[in-house]
Amino acid sequence: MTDITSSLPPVARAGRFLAGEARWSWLEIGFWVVAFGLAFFFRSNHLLFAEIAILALFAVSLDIILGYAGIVSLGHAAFFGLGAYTVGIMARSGWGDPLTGLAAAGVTAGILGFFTSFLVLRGSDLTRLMITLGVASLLHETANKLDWLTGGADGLQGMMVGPVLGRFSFDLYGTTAYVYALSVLFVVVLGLRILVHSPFGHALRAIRDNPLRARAIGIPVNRRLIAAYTLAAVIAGIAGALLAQTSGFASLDVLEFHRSADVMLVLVIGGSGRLYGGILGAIVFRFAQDAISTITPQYWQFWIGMGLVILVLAGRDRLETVGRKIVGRALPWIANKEAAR
Amino acid sequence: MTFSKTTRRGALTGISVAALALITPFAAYAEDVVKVGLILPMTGPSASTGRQISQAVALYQAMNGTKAGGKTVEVIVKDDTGVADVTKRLAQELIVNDKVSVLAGFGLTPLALATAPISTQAKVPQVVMAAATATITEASPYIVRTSFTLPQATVPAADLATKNGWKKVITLVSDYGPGIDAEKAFGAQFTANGGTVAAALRVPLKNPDFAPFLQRVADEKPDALFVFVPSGFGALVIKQFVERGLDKSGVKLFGTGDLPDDDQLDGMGDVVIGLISTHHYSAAHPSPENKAFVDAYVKANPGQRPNFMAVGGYDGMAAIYKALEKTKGDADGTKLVEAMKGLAWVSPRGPMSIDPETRDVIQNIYVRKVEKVDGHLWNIESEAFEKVKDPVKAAKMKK
Amino acid sequence: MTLALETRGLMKSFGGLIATNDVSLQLPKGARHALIGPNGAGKTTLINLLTGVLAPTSGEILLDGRDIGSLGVEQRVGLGLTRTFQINQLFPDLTAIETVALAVSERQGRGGDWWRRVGTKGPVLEEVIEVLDRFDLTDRMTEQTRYLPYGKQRLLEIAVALATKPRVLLLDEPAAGVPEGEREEILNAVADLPKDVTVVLIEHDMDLVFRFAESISVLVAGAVLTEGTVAEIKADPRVKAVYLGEGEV
Amino acid sequence: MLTILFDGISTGMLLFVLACGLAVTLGLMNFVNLAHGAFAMVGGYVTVIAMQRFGVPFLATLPLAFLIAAAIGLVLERTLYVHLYGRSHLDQVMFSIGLVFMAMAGMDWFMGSSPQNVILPEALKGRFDFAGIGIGRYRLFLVVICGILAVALQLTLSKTRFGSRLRAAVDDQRVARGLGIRVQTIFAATFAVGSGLAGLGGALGAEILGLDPSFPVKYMVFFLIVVTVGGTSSIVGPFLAALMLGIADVGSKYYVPELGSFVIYAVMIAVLIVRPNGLFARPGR
Repeated sequence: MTDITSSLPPVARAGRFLAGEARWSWLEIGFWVVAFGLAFFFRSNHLLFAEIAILALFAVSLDIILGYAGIVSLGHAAFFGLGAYTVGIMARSGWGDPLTGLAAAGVTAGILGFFTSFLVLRGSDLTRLMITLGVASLLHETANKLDWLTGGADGLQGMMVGPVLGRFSFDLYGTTAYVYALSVLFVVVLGLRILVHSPFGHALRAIRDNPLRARAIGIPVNRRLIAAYTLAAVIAGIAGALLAQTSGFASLDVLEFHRSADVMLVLVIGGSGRLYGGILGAIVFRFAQDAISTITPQYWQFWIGMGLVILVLAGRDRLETVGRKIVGRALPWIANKEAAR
Repeated sequence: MTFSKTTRRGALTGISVAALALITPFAAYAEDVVKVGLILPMTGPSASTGRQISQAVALYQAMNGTKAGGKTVEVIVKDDTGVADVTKRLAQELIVNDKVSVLAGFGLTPLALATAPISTQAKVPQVVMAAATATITEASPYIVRTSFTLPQATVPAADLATKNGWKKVITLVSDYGPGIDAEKAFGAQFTANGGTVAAALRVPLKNPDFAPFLQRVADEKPDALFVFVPSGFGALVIKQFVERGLDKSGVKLFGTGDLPDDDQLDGMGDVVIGLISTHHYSAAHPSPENKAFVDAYVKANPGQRPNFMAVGGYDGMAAIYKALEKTKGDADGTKLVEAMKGLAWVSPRGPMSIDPETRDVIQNIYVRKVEKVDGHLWNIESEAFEKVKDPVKAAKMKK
Repeated sequence: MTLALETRGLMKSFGGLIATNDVSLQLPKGARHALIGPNGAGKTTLINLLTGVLAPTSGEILLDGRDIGSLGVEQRVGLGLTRTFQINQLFPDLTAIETVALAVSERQGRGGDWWRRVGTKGPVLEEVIEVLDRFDLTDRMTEQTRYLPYGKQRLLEIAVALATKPRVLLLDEPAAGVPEGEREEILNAVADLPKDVTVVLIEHDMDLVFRFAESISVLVAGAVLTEGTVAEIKADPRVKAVYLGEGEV
Repeated sequence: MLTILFDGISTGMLLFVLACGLAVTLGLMNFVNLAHGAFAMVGGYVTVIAMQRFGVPFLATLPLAFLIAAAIGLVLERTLYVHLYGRSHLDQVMFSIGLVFMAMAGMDWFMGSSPQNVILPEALKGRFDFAGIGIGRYRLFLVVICGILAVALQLTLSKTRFGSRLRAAVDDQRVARGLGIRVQTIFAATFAVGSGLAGLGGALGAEILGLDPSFPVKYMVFFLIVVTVGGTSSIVGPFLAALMLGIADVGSKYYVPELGSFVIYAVMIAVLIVRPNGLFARPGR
């Protein structure tokens, strides 16, 4: 392999390299095949799967600003919640079509994202944490106060969500919810796969690594950050809308602090700045939570917390190396396939 | 029973279940078991609600056995952490995977409301053991409530205030659904009785420093202060009330039973002695049923005392058991709900029944006063407003 | 002929402390100018003023006769004023191709494209390779920057700056910290920079200065002590005093 | 009016004692420790347990709350935190959130989830009037204790050898080591004192803020507001910020109760937009 490419002119080699970075790996294809395949199996778990897909989408949206652009946020639930309330209020007023609802949720969350992005351009990590947290808290308080619109603390009642594409209505097993949420996740990931390998995506990584230097080679840092923050808000809004549509309900909870903290946990568990980190994290987090809370419903938080502490202390890289070794031994062919890439 | 519920998923499930029924003795076992899915906040801010109810449910089964109507009642506990969409997912999973015949629990109003469409869709009774917003039972024809409604406890409080000759009252509530419910119910009744609500103060739920609000009260000098705060904050309010010298300046403090919550009453200190409240349950209710209940509860959970949450859970189980007896073990959801309508029995809280029209609880509301008995603090009941229906729905009925 | 870079009475004070005091520089196109001075002389502040990181208290900065004093960092880069950093300021996760492509895409106006892969539109890769080739970085261009040897990173530092097609290039101690063996390569790279680019070398190392620069400004305590050709500066007793006083040449 | 001001000041003082440890770890040691509230919670529970189970009088539990929280802080610093200096803020945030989860679930398991009450001695109950201002005895007690602590802290940091060494260690660890300062020891001691103060704050605040296992999360935002708004470069900034926060909070609740928590968050965002490094930050840092 090396022989063939090294004989190529450098420009072609560079082109191949960049194309190679963006190529689908077998693992990736396998993941989506399995994920969609699950729609036909384990029907009793489809609700959980749907929830994981939504959480994954939410985490992926956070990854754009945290993993790619390097903005730490403890208030990402603001966009999630706004999206949820947008479709919720639309559905209550009689507009129950899911897809147009998603679009509207994306737009409203995006508008909020655009305007609040100016607040996070400056300042240290801590300042950003507090400002994002403050924005989310203000929104939470607003939703609480506007009880004629949002139902206040009782939650939004009477959402009538129509069938997806006019054909697939949401069932008790959650199969429609799962396939619907997974499809949206898939489409978003498709888009983001292109984005992260685009000049814009590279510019974000550059800004995350070193904003000073990024400016010094001519990247308009603020413009890129505003775009990234807005995009992340749009996707988070869509995730929130999905939750409201699949559960037929929206309450103040969608804006709570713990949503923002959880999604950050998810992303950190899965690994930020790698597109599939959010998805992996959502799977691990939810299954771990489900498993632990079945064993000890009251104290599952303790073990999640301990897992986090260990994860941070040991460092994800080290844990991954160990994990990969285990996987590599158990399934050598995966390792072979990876090596062949 | 499994068949009727999964009609939509049609033949395949039907065949497989039938096949199972033929081959395995397991299916016969399943026929004899009625599963109850108990969804509670076991972690998070409302964890104490979950603890009280789950313990009371376990206690009911320990005291009354696991058989009802010839069936074994099996309880599956799930933690929803107080998050509505989790409650809803758990409810769906319990119905679909565990094939539960009854959903129960629901620590907070949004949790009960989020699940309502599911129980309607699946035709599974939803026994609300805690959440207290009046409108909950209207959200689904399958909802039955064994706790109380806030207006139910609040309206008597307003009547009590009028009876005591208090003319000017300030209300102080936590700024969330139930608090606002209480504020409105109290204000409406008290104004109708001819009293004046001088100010309606709302305290943010997250930052419960009551000092500035109590200062407002001190400056307004009302005859009395009506307080509703979530269980747990009661002690803080009372202490700051006393610290500010409001008791000495002649302002009477009263509220619903959430304020002197039995769960924490004994740790609140002597400042609460004399506090007046109206509620449907006191752990000091003088009846043999209650004595048995409290003794067994304390024995099973040393150092704790059952509160109104616990009795809601206990009576929720009672409703389920009695309904199963009535249907002779038929766990069909619609039949169970029908059976629950009009049920009446003597609970540890006193006589209670399920309103056949609204599926809400009808019960006595007692006027109580905190007193020290044998070195412990108790809510001692003095008089009762008998057979109180939920005033909100009762008003709607009249129209 | 207009000057490539000019400053007029540039001042910067922090509170009461004057960091840059009335600095007026005039650099013609294609100049090879060095800016020297002891530690604390205000070299870093001056670069920050020139590149737009700091706003001057008073004074003007002109690039090709145009006042750029109110423009942001990236706008100045767009007009052709680029710098390198004394301590490597690169993107550890990006490869050399990706790093240089950033600058090239941005300059070609495709930096905001999110809907296509880097280098699939326009002559981006051609330019990237041209720059990398100039600095002999093509054989390791697909490795992440963090894995490159220090000397190569220094070269990439200059390469990415050159990829912005600067008219004026500020080199901040380009050879700082480079091990002896890799040093020559960097000096050569600096010497071979395109002739039409005006280069300002901010340097401590007199060897490099004397080898490379045609003219020199000496900065002391925020102000220009003296200016002149290499020979003039070498002979200036005041310069010697300043440097001897610091104990390092 | 003045009573409200006084209440605001006492709340602010309490917030300061709770948050000043965080100001030190965050400002001086540059460590984002969201688990700070957990130490406060420990202090609160120490007081409750000592009083309820062992009959220790309230005042005597205060030093105990300080010492135990400080000891736990010291142990955790030596074993866990020390590995995270210099790691990214994100890592620190995640790590400390993990600790918070453990502390909350652990305390729930240990003490149950219901709120705990502190019963004050008679001498601290009630209130008296002074020049027309109604002054709660306990609040006055808070003001005095917290005031003394604030002054002592400021003096320690600015006047003692320990203070100058800490500042040196923070400014440049390498240089400080070169000067023979034992940076590790200084950091450990500072961390322990910060945790201890949080513990003391938790014990003092149980009466006013309440105490249950969710304490660390409930008040974390407030501590962070104090520190971010106050700026992290000195002790004076957080002190003034805590006072402002206390007065603004109490005042807005008295005069415009319908606004709820709006005021606090809005003020915080406004301050941070105008001064991203806090109101009283040293410029140029």
